[in-house]
Amino acid sequence: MTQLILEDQHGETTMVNMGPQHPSTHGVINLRLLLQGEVIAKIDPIVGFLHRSIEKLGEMTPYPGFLPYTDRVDYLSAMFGNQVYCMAVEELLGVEVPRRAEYLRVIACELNRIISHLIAVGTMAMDLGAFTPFLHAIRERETVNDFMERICGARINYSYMRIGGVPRDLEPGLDKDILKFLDRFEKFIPEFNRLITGNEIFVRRLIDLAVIPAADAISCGLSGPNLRSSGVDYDLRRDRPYSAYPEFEFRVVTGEGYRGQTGDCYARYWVRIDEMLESAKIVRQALLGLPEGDVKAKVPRKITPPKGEVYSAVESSRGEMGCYLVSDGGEQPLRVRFRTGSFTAMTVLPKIVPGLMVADLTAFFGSLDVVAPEIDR
Amino acid sequence: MKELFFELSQSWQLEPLEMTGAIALWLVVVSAIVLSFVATFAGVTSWVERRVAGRMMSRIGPNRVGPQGFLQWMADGLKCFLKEDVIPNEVDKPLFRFAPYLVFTGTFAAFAALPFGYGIVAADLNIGIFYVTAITALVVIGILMAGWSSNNKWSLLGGVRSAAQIVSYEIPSGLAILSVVVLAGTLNLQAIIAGQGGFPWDWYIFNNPFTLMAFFIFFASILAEGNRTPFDLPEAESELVAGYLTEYSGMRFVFFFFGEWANLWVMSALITTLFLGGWQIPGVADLAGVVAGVQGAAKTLWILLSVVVFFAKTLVLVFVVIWIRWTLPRLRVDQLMVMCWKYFVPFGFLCMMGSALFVLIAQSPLGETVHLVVRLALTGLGGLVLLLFVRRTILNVRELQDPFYFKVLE
Amino acid sequence: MSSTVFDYFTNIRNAFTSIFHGLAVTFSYLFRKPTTIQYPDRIDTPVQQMLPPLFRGILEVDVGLCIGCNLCEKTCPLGCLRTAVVRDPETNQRYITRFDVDISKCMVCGLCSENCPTGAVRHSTEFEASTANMVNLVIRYVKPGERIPVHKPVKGEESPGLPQNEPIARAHKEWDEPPPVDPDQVRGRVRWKNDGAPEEEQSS
Amino acid sequence: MTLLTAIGLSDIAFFIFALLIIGCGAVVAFSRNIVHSGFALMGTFAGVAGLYALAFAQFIAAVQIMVYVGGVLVVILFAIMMTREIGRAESSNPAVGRFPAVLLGVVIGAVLVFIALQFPWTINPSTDFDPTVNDLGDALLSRFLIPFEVLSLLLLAVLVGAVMLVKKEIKALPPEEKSS
Repeated sequence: MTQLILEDQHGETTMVNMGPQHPSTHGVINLRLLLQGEVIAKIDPIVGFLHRSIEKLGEMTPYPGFLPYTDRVDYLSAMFGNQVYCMAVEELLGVEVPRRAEYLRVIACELNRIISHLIAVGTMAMDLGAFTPFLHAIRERETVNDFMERICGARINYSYMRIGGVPRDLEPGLDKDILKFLDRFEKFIPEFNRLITGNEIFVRRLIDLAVIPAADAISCGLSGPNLRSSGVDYDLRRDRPYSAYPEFEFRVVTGEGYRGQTGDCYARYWVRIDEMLESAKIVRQALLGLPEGDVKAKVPRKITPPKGEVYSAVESSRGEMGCYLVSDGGEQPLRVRFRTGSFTAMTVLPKIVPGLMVADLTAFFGSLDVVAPEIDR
Repeated sequence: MKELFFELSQSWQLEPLEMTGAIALWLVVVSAIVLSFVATFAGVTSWVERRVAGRMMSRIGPNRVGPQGFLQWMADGLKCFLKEDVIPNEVDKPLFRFAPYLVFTGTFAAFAALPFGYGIVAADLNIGIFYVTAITALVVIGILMAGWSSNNKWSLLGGVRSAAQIVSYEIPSGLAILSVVVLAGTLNLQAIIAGQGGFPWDWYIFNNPFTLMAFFIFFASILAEGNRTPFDLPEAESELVAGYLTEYSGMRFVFFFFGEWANLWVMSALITTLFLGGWQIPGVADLAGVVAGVQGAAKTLWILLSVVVFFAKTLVLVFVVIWIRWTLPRLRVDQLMVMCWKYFVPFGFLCMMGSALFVLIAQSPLGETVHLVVRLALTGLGGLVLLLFVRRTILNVRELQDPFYFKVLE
Repeated sequence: MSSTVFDYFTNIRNAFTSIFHGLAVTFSYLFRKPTTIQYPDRIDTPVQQMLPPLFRGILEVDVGLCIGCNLCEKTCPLGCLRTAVVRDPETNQRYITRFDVDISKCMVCGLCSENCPTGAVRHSTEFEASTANMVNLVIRYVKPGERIPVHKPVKGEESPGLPQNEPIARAHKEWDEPPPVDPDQVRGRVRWKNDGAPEEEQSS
Repeated sequence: MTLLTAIGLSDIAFFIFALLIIGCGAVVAFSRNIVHSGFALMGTFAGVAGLYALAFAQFIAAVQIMVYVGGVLVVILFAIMMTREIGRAESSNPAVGRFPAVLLGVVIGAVLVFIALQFPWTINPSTDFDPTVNDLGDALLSRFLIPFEVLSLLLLAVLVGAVMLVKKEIKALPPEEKSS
């Protein structure tokens, strides 16, 4: 980002490349570290190894055809990419999405949030050397993936939403299965906590580590769980309501220094654990209060929105995911731009990391829950 | 065994030169026996570890090669032996080549003094336990050598971490050993076992509160010395890629892993010997007397029984070590040192002093009864914890409404 | 000072209790059924049949239902479908002369199958398509030289094509019998123009 | 145990160990690579331990391995590896010069030969194989108690000093590098 070559001024430091192939960089990121012993004196995150020019592709693809690409922005929470893009186009077109479709979107999104956070907490445990919690999380995730498969036909790259709603209704009987899973899931989290969250070694590794003060978090543009764990009570679902979220009751989880301080790695971890339970609550409310009606608004086959620009944002599992869309009245957007939480999370690294140890860096990096493709897009 | 050999050789009436040859041959044979045992154990344990880990993670583990995947370790070993031995260009070649053997030697040499049963030991050294702790120091040098010679920064970090860790943790483990040695009054491993009894309250772990403490200290420190989780920082895969193992492949990698799994046996056998009564058969107060009293097949049977008891205890401990590995996260380097110097070392001293105190108490007139009460109480405490544990386990299964499933093999 | 001494012993207690709980959790998993599905050979029913009907697998085309509208080709963001229709000038009957699906490009988004008016293009539950040669991933539903008359749906009658919500049988496994390999095609990517398909009246 | 001494096996072992000591010592002295020298030191220490074992001083042999190989050598290697110019390890062990080396060698050799000739060598037929641990323990805690305790105090001082040194180094982290 800043300077690519770290200077070894005193001959006391070692330059180490962490990545692009490293087990705990969660994808293809290169972190150049300047080490003094095991203490990091300087960090230089180098991104761009996973650039797939999705934004450029958007300018070359018709509006409906770009939808599958939005899955790939953040492959762990593809639903939010879908949603933010659909919301942007719908706003351009001025289409009203049916209420049932909004509910279905919320259900899918919140299930996706559970999936994504399960991976986040699991990989974080794995970064700290505990392998089993990861697979326990994966086990629950597979169950949710099965539901996703039944909702939209795919397990990872959902391509579920369409401009104007969702393509199809819930399969009969699926809502009961999901409710049954939620009952189990709410018991699984305490077990998971007993296994890893409450583990003294785990707690000691994380508390008071890499504290991001609220001011820093805001100035670095952090969003989502990373921001909330610093004590900033900000959630797009509540503060900039979209979709059907105003109709549900849920708590915005903020880091409160349950152990250690607000804004440390443990707070970030804990916010995710709590948010999963909140998501489960939302899914439950949505399933029980599912309104009747259409699932897709009438949209012309050939979508040519009027000239204009629009920015839509959703609360993705990695923070605010925004989509900025400029239309010139043609079949293809003039400009597509995604704002993602992982990219801004990377900016906090040079500020916080110097002074930490290598082992802390993996924990900190895990707690930021960065997904490499989302950084580069 | 050795006595048997000398009796035999004397009955053959060999010439001095032939005798030298015979002794050399004997050494080779013993080494071969121990080596084949170590190799088999390391292999089978690698399979067991993967199966156990699999079940703990709600998956199955290797089950395709041979019956239940039992031959997986052979397949893996064969694969590694047939693989190209990659030596990167810029490594320090002589050291890089030599390091795995050093690590393996360090662990393997420890087997010379380890007991396997009553009278079954390759070399019954009178400084047994001290020899074992000393000879495993070679492992440090090997790891340091591997870390340095790999010419890789991650490897070097791993090697340095490992050296610092092993050297530090030798102190608490030594103190914990001393608290047992104070009770036993000997360094000889067979004699330490002979000082215990068959039942749990006769074991040194429940001998007094201090040895109970020493047991935990010893367990943790020996895990740290063997680089097992939660102390596996030298090869922490999420931080240091693979630590000092990063550049190794093929046969040399296998040697490191041989060492690691052999070390698993060494640590379990040591704990069994020092704290869990070794080969003492419950209900047999004086095994030495019993064995001396019988002849022929009965003698062999008794010795075999002691071997079975020893193996059972050791294998349970091996399971525990594996189980801990797949449960706990890893400590950080500074926490590791804090744990050693601020927790283990002071408590280790306390254990040593306390044990010495208890020896004095037990010698006093009323001491015998007090000691018995303490032993029984501690054993009861251990049993209680075990019961609580079983209850917690059952509750864990019930809470998620998973059906109980007792099939071991899948 | 007293608090630090208190902390010191609290740490020890916490360590013991949390490790106890952690060990209990992992131990309890020894008495639960593993969730592994031993794909592909040690399962009772093939995975293809366990998948939900909505599953988006490899594209399957029932050329008999195709009305030659070319919508699928237009909606596909990647251009992995290629169709060609010729019109017989005498009988005015339109024929499908080409319907190729390039599985290697497809990202199974489901846009084509959704837009297909008759359900001729749909997703099967088939997903095993690994092959040694990328050429094999081009599935040709109309053999070169073959001409299939387009489907003419009767007004008011429900299309016999399968709607999305019903289970579909396994797709044609064309890749089991690889087409004769053209040495020119093996090296690089599949070239659409050189594969011998008739190029007259290409309707795209 | 009589067998071991009666037959030449211990002689063979002695020569093996002696060769190990001398060979490794030569590597320590002549190697151009200081890390190689450090690791070769291990062979020397191990060989000495072997000689102790041959002399039936098992405890001392084990102590030799534990303290020198497991402790001192590790510290030496640490010191070597933390040296600044260690990047050029191939030529990191420069000789001071031929002449001083020869001079020093001759002087030390002369002294050693002189001592060897002067010392009244006797062969002790120590066929009995008493454990040395008890005697050592008794001696350390009775006759040599004061030197023993003084030594331990010294070691404690060394320990504290080392901790202080390390502490200083961490504080010396250059502040301009801490702030990115």
